[in-house]
Amino acid sequence: MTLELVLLIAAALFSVGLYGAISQQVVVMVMMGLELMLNGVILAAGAFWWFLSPEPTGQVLLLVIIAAMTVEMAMGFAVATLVHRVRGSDMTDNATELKG
Amino acid sequence: MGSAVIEVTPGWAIAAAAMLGGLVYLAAVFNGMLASRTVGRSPVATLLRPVYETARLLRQRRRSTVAADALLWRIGGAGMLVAALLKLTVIPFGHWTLFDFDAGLVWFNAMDVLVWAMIWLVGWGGNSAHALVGGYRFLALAVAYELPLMFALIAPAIAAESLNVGTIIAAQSGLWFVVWMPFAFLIFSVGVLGFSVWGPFASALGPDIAGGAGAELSGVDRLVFFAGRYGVLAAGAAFAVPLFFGGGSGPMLPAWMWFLAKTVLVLTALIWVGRKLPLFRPDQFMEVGWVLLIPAGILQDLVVALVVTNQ
Amino acid sequence: MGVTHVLARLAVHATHVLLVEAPDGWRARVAAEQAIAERGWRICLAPADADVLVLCGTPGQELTVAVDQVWEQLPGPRVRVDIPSPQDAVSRLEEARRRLMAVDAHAEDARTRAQTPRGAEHADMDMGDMHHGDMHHGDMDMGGMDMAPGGIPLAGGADDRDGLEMDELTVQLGPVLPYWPPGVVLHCTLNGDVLTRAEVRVLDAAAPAAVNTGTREAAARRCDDVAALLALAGASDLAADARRLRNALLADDSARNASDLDRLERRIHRAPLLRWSLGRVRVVRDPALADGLSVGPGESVFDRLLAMVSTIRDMLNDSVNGKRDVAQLVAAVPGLVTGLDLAVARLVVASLGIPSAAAAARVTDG
Amino acid sequence: MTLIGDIVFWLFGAVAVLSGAAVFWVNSMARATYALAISFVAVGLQVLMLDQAYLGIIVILMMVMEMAVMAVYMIMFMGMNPALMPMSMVHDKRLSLSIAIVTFVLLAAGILLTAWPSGSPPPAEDVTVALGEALMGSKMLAMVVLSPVMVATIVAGVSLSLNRGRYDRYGEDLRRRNADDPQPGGVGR
Repeated sequence: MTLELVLLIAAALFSVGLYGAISQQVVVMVMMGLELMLNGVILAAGAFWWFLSPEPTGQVLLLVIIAAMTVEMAMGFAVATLVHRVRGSDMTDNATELKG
Repeated sequence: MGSAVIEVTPGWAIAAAAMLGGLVYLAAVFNGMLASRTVGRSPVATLLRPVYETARLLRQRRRSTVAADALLWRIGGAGMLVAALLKLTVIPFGHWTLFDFDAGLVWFNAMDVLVWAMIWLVGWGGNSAHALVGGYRFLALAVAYELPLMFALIAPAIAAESLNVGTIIAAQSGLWFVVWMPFAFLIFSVGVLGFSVWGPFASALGPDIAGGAGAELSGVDRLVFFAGRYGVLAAGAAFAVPLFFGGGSGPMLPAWMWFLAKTVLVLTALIWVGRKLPLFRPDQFMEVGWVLLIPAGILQDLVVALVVTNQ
Repeated sequence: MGVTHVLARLAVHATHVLLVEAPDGWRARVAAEQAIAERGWRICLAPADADVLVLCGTPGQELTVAVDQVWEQLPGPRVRVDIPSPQDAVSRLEEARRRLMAVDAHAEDARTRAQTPRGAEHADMDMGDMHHGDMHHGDMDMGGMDMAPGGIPLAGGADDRDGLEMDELTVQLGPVLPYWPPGVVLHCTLNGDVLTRAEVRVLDAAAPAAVNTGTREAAARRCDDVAALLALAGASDLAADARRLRNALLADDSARNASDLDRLERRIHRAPLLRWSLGRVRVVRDPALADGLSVGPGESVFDRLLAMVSTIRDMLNDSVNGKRDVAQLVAAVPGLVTGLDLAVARLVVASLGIPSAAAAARVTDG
Repeated sequence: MTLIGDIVFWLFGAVAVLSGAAVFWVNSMARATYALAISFVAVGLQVLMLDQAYLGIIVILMMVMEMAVMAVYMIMFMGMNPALMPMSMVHDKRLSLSIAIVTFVLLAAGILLTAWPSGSPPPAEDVTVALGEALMGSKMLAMVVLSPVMVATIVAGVSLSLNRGRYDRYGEDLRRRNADDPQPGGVGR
């Protein structure tokens, strides 16, 4: 097992997530794409820690990523609810019209 | 303070599964006895009842519903038993444990979160309104019991300065944690009843929605799901022993016997209490969980932390 | 003897029975419940869990159709028996036991019955199967998709009570539903588990057998309503107490009655969690709906429970008065339950005590 | 790491990527959500195998919880019965796919061409303790920042999605003794 191979898995996860994040119309599905991208980042961070610098700093970074994910998710749910309440729709395409 | 347990080879997992089976049988018999007593029948007749019930469900055909999501349905039905077995891996049986894990406490917590997914999947998969309402109810209750449960789990970890279950046992050589952190134990018990959908938390399987999440289960599916539910309850009771009752410590008898005796005691107490209480509706209990139990859990943690730092 | 026979022999000790009560089937149901308890069998909540379907009383045409559909939902091995009158209960359950043991007949039944569950066009009477309102198209790209997979039309949306648009489910409560007034059907629209619209209907213009008020049977029926409410609230031990009291009342065991009634009342008073659970749920939230329900303004489900228990005593002392108009009671149900979630709605309906009121009202009509 | 350990690790990797792809492949929203949950569980187990016990388990714990809630959101907001209805709600599928593939190729090239320093071996002492001590010691700033952010998220999330505020519940002057709710809660707040 080498660092490169683990990072390739992480890159694959990131790319699949990216595909989802830009191709999906529904807010919740876009969030799932973002989550998948962060999933790849978690794996990469874990691998860096293990292969390169086994000191607590790397783990703290991982913890921060996880925290960022929860914040993203909670705000995403709240905004999805708000958009749904205001517009009766949850499509990102419709949400762009809101800014006008 | 070192760990008080020895890790055994994975082959012993079969013994652990057998022990879980025994506890499930015991729990089902005890619950059946309490039920018979209320209808004025002899409790002795229920000793073989789980055998009859198993035979009945093995004989019964699996039934499906219109446009059921069979894959998710089956995963949810079998998942409870899997979650119970995975919980058991970090629970020391006297001196022996299958998995002497750094973060055993968090492992247990992660496994009871699996139950969230399982109950909801069972409710969803059957494509039936009553079952889905059961799934929703469970998630609403889960949001209310899980956070207090997490705070309750942290209290013994703070006192032992470790997330390792063996170390937590070792830290109780002087005094059992249940004595000086009773609120943590109470909230933990609420959590155990919650994640095993038992007693006051059974509204996801309630009579008002014709059995709720389990309404459409039949045959083997039903057998595995309800055995898993007892299994999760038994695993929760077994985890209370290393966490609050000093694990296998006790005079005279070997550690594993003490562990079993304490587990059975906690298990029967949970079953008995569960039958005595009315259902908590999610809309009521959510407020209790967030307004009362979470602050109580935080205060308990604070007290424990103050005691530990001033020692 | 093969494995199947051994299983059948063991399984029959733990038979689960689904009880269906026709409007005139109250006494038959109580007799069936007693006989089931004596055998050590269990009463179950849903057809998926049932081995035996028992129809108590004589059903009208609409109920027959509904029961036929529920019969199709039993997984099998399955047996169906009718208990038209209370004295049949023991013999018919014995017959059910015998037929459950007939392994070959069940293999035959499994071969010949419909192999796939039936679609939504039949689902109107199902206990739980949902079907959805019309689909709204929105802006989604759904070219060429089947708009009614599995024969089930897709859900439409409507605002829930918080003003959030959510899917609607059309669900029917009754006639085959435990602890639900027999013969009454509530067609409801659910957002999640909140009832947003409801319509009530009485099947077959059903009317229960007449019972004179002031008799033990009238008291027993009231007691049975108490048991149903307690069971819905999850107080299973108290519900069992209430059922025991009901049986004693029917058996004319006067010495036990008074003390059992006192004991039940005491235990309900001493159940703080039950009071907490039911005491904050008001039965009538809109005073305009209170007319003719004999439910006081601000009365909670717990108050209703206590009132029902105390009317049992009044009925025994023959001092009951103020008959209630059942048609009005039933008609008020949709107004009372709209905006509540399913659990609270069931409690509110049970707290009205419709079954016993219906039996009592029948005497004055006839 | 042993050979079996390696094989298990790759297996988890394959599960993570495949179930991640399944999120946008399957045509049921419940399945999509739980496919994502499986992807997270697999990555959590991988992190666990990379000796970061606490973080690996935390990933599993949080993401299963999150996906259980997510599934409800999916069903609430999609306006149709997702178990039954095949869904295709993508725009610019081809463009998205090519962007994703190009990204992967670039990342892979970067990963393979970079001369990674040969790292030090993983530490022998308790990793979880080290993390805890770092958080409460040298890296305390991270925790100090995260905590208020979390609290702010809870408050902001609730107030964004809420329909009824305290003025609806307690009246214009907040004098009402009991909140006016459709159904009362268990404490009476």
